[in-house]
Amino acid sequence: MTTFALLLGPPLLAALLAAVVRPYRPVVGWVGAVLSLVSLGAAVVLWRGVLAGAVPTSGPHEFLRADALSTLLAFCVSVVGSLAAWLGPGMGGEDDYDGAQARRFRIFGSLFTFTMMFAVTSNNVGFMWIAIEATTITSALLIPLHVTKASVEASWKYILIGSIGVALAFAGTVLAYFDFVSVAGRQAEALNWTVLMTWAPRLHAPVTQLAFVFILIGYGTKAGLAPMHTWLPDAHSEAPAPLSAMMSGVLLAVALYAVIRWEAVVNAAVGTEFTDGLFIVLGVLSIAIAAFSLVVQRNYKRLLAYSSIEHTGLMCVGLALGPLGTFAAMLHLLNHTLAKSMMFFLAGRVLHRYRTTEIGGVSGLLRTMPWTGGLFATGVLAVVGLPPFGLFISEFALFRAGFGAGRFWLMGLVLALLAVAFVSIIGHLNRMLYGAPAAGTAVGEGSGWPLLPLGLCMGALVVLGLTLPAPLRTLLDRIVEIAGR
Amino acid sequence: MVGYALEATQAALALGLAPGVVGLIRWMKARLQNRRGAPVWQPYWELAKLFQKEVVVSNNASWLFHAAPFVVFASVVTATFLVPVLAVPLPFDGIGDLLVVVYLLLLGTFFLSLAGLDPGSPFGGMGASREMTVAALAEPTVALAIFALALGAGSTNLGQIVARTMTQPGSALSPGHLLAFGALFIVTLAETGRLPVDNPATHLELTMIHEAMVLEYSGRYLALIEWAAAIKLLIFFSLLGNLFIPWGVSMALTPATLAIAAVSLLVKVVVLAAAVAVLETRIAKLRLFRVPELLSVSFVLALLAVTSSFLLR
Amino acid sequence: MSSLFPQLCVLGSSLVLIFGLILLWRRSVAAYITAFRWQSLVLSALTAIVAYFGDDPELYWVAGVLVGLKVLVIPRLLRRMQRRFAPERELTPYVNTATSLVIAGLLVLFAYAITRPLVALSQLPTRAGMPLAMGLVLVSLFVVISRKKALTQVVGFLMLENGIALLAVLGTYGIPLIVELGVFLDLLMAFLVMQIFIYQIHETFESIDVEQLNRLRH
Amino acid sequence: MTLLFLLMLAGYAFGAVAAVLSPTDGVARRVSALGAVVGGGAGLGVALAFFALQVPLVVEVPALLSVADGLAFRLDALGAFFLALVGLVAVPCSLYGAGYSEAYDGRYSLRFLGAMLNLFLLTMSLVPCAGNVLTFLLMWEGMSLTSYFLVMTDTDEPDTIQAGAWYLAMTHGGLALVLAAFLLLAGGAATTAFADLRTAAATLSPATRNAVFLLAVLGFGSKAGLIPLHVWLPRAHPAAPSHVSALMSGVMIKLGVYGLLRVGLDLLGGGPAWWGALLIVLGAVSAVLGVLYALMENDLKRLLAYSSVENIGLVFIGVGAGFLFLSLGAIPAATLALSAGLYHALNHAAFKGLLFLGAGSVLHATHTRDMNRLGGLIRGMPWSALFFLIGSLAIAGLPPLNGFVSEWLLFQSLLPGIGSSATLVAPLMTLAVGILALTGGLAAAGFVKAFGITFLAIPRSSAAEHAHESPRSMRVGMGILAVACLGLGLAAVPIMSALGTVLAGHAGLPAAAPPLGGGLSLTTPGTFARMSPTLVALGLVVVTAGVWLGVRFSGAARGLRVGDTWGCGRIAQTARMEYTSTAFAEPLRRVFAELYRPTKDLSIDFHPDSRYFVQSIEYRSEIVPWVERYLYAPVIERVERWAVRARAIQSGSAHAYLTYLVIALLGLLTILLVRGA
Repeated sequence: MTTFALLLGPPLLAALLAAVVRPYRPVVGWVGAVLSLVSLGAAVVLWRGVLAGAVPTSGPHEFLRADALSTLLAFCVSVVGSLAAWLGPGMGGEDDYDGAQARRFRIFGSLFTFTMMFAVTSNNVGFMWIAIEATTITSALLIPLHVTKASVEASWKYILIGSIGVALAFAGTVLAYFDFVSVAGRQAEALNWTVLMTWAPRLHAPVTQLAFVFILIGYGTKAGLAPMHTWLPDAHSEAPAPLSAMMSGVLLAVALYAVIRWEAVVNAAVGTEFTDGLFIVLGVLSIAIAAFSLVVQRNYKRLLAYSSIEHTGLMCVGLALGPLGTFAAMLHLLNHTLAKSMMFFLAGRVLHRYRTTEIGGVSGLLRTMPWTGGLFATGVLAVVGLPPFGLFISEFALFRAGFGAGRFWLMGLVLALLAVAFVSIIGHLNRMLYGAPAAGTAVGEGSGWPLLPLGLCMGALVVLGLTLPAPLRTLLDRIVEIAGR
Repeated sequence: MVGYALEATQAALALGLAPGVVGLIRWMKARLQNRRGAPVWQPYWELAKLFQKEVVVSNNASWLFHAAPFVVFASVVTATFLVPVLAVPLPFDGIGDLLVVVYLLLLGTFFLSLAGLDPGSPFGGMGASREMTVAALAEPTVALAIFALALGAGSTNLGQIVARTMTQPGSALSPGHLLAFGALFIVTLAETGRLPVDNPATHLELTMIHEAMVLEYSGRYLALIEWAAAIKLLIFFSLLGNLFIPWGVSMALTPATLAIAAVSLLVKVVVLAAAVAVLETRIAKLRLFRVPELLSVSFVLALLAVTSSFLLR
Repeated sequence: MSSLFPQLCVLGSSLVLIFGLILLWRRSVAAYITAFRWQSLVLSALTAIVAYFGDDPELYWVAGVLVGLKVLVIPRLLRRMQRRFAPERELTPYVNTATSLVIAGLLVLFAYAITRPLVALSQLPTRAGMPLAMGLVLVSLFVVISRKKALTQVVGFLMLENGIALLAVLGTYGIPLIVELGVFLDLLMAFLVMQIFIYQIHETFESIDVEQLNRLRH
Repeated sequence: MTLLFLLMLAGYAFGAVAAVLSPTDGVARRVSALGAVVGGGAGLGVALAFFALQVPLVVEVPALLSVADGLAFRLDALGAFFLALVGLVAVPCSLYGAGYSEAYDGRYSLRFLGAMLNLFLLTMSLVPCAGNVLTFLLMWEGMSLTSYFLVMTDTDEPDTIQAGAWYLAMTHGGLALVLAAFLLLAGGAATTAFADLRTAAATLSPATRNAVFLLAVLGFGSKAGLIPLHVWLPRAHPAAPSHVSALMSGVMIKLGVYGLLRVGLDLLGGGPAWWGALLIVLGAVSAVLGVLYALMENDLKRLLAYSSVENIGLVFIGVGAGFLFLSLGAIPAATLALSAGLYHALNHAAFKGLLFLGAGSVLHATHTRDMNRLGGLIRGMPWSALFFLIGSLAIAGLPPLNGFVSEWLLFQSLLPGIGSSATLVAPLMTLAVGILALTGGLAAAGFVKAFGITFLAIPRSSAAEHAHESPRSMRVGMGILAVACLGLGLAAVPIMSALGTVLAGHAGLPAAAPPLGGGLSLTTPGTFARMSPTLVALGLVVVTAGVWLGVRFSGAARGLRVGDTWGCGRIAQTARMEYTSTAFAEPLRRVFAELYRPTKDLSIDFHPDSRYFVQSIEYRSEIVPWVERYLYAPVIERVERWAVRARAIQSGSAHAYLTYLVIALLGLLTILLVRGA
């Protein structure tokens, strides 16, 4: 109970505090930042619990529950939440936001973290849905922190497409519930995932499949799977950096989490073949569309956004590749969270300096901001899956799973698409890093301390690229079991 | 010991005979053209005279210009040790085979071309460029012709090839042999700067190759280069003569057989020289950019030679 | 008695669907709002009927909230927006009325096809309405993609929610109340945020024609 | 030996760390060179110790890379050979780099450069040591990545950025293929350790084996620079700092050969005859096209880069012949061919390293790589000229240097094939012999041009006129490699015997290979041919000395006068009258015009009053390699076309987006319906 309180409480508290204190004062930001660390600590405690074999639950009807999968996601959410709290606007340093904007960010940003955290710890799939819908609402409010035509447009598209998509997931949830009620009768805990899982083998295949299609399309929209990904490049590129980092880093993962929860149920009901097929179709489509969209991309934030679509697609394909594939996909999820949130923060720094998101407008990055540029370059190399970074390892594991499963052509296709993405991203990166900076661009790092946490992310990626710590391995192994593999 | 003596004799013979061969061809050409012509030993006088003259060197030239004549000369002389001029098996046979001979000659060409570039004269550059072009294009023919021979003999070592043809006289008239001979003959013309590839009698045409390259040389350097060119011609003649028609080459180191070998060598050289002389009077020089066509003819011949060698095996 | 309940269900569901179809052939946004209000009213009535016949008192609460939220609050807010952006009419939809209606018909047929396993599985007297609910879901989606005005799209989205709620009521006599309340809260929030954005769109673009929102591409 | 191995790691690691931490650029330059020399020397030591002791080196760290069988190094003879190759070139190049990179002081970060150089050498040394797939890939990609950063040193040149992009694209494509090859191979294996893959490979279906082989050829071929996968090479190698070019061209591309041998020969254990034939064809095409494009280059380093394509082609001819003979059961011939290929790889490392260092000295002194602006450097920089000449002689395959010996061996290794009775083998080998000879001849022409135009005659620019000799560290670096060029040729007999053991035991090759020579002579199987590189060299030296002494003391005139070059009566000889690099290659360009298809652009400006007076004539000619025009350009174009189509998806219309969503939903539902029915 305490762990859950410490996990979910801090962001809620931070939001309340920001709402209460008017006008905004930087101390609110600092308190929120410190609180975010509490959340992170709680996530670590949860993790230790999982290693010990515990699955803590809390509340009436086991309302909250944290198994290995929840723990991984809670950890990711709290890491990115902390990053956003520490590096977000309103800490008193110079940034592009005034007090009102900082206040808005602190309120809705913390609520956003809270909703995501709630989504991954809720045992009730109904509340999971509610939380995910709430993530759309809270994050959509933050996109036009600076009201511009572009940001308003992006947020409108986001909320419209996001809400409609997630509504479909609700339809799917209703259908699944219908299925459940027809088998087990009406029960108070019927929407609990644990209860669903116990009854899953007796569910009716046609209805379960129908429900899963709705759920996959619905949560897939939030996860950025093609062809429902269209809101993503707009929203991620127009959002302020901390929000982009949260959305790209964990929101996609949280949506994928919801899919995996349901996948477990469906796999138990109708076997894995059905979900495999769907995952492969949507995954490959996502990778393909992202890869080709990267080729002619002119905006570096959109570039990163498309890269997120590509990686989500990759995780999706991984989920279809048996136990090792699921293992790889989850490892990839963690790696991608670290890498992509770091990248969006760095992109924010670049934007702050160059005042443009056009790739053509940025040159000589390594000279104007050697550390940011260096970290940006390293981050891109990590994102495209080069060693010694974590994504290389998880991609390797994923491909090994694919080849091991005998899906040669699929893996060949994915490899080719990844190569296209790689070439495009690197080509664009080259143009940004080198060359002469535009006249009038200030040279030298701004305040350097925000690079410290980002450097830590990088360090973690390198560690994950070289080794797989035993706690993580155990956690991932548990997740594989949970996903019904 | 006798073997080593023979090697020395052979090299000395090649050195001594070479200018004569050049003189012989010139003389025969003159006779064929109804001129009296200079005597056969005229080249010897020329060499002697050149050795007595001072060297004039371009102020742009580097040490390479001075070194090149020695390297060129040494490379052909080294080659004479490996070529069976009089007898087989030679003690140095195991040191190098036909390929080594070819590459030694290429070494000379390489340095001569560099020396042509060294003084910065446009003629030198022109000659070097063309010489290397011809040499490069002749190379595949040489290699394939060698392999056509080697296939029959079961070795690329010269002594082995000669011995094999001697023991199986029929093979000398096999199509492979004949075609290879034709190919190598064309290459001989190209590599030694004879018509129709190059005209050794002029250095005023813009189409010249060898002469353009050595235009800056004089005195003893020129003597070494001219002499080396003559030896190269002789090496090709003895290759043509002794590899394809090996009769007369001494298989035992007795004075009698060696004498026969010397005579037969002389006969072969005279015949080949006559063939070159006749050819040079009968045909005109090819345009430079048609030389590759000639060389590709030789390449096809060599290719056919190899093909028929392994088809008829 | 026992045959009354299923018949009421089918009638109610049909009415709900028909109010949805109004969006396809009327052009004025005001009419859409009215249609939505009536649709919600029928829906809450139907919920109450199911509560009565199915003997599920929780559903009365749901029906009450439905009335409060979807019959009173949201239509009023919608109406206010509609007045503010007065002459907004759906003049040139992407698909003309006749075609739209044909497509809607096909979608309802499709809904019948995909809900066959549901109907076959269910033992409830309400099951015959489920295809209609699914039909409403699909038709609402079609409204959202074929109509240009932001307000129309919002109404379409609300009707989509109605369709799902209808599905829940007919299929399982509603989902657990606490979840249902959460969903309503979410719905209200989503609606409010959309409203904020519509005002923002109007401010920044001086129109709420969604057509103009195409600066972000590629 | 393990100690030496750790010393190698420590040396490189020290170099990398110390370079980053050093206070000034000058210190960074020196400590990084120190680390690299120690590391390289220790690496060479490990390899030599291996050959001396014949004990396999095993270093495993299961805690790292635990996701796939841990970090594992297992050195066998094949790996040791390539490790030796790395060390051999690393030491002189690092020494050279200490002086060479002085030019970068203050312009680029030498700390970064030094660190990357050491990491590059480290990963490159570890590639042949890797004992399982992930370790291999990690090192392989580390090598690519660090070399990419090294290429991206001189980023003020616009070409560099493009070169880097090409390089990374090609190398990554290669990695994808290699990854696919390994994982396909690992399909039936318990772990991804090479030992397990070897056992599992035997159980694979022929189709899978073929697929693995093809993937490996393409993947490793792209690193090796085989045509048509070579496109990055002439771009990236010239762009890199010269000592890095030397390492890339001398060593890195050889690891492509290593990879292919590891997969094709060691893991798969050889295959059908067409594998070998394919390699021979690829090798032959690379060799001849590589040298032809080299001939047309005016950029000294690009010329060298294309020549690397040629030489890697020669190596592949040897290796391919080895595969072919192996499939035909001709074991001695296979041993000869493979050893010849490896020997040529070793030799190429020495002379191409030397040549790139020489080119670096030229660049260092004159700041240009354009041969049409060079000339006469032999006076200003005699040592560099001498070293470059030695390299040129070696690469042209002229006696008595090492290139000659390995070319001779390659010729000899093809001969048994002409005698083979298998269909198509004989014609293939015949053509290969022809190509080998043509390549040799053209290479000689190319390096007459490279050396002659660059170092001889009158300087064509003031930069060339005022060129100065390189600092000592650079000269020492070049000197070591020049000595290596001589030594590797002279020591051919012991080296070839050692190469026999490198391959022994793999793929049906006997554990004890028959010696390829004894005493001073190399002898090919069945005493087909004999040759003694040592005695040829000795002969040449003795005869040259003899000739010189003869001329000196025979009473020939000794007079020597220096005068102007004869110029048909012109007064002064200027550089503008000289043959240029372009002019030198003109005859060959005409001969191979069909292949080059040069574009010509002639524009003549006439005098405004009369068209009989010409004011200026401008002539441009450009050769776009047809591989790029017909293979890469269409692919790039197609990808871009698809990209434009993919971009249309994101049209900006929210309606369109929602339509996709609905279509996706309806589509999946329809599939469900159809499947259910």
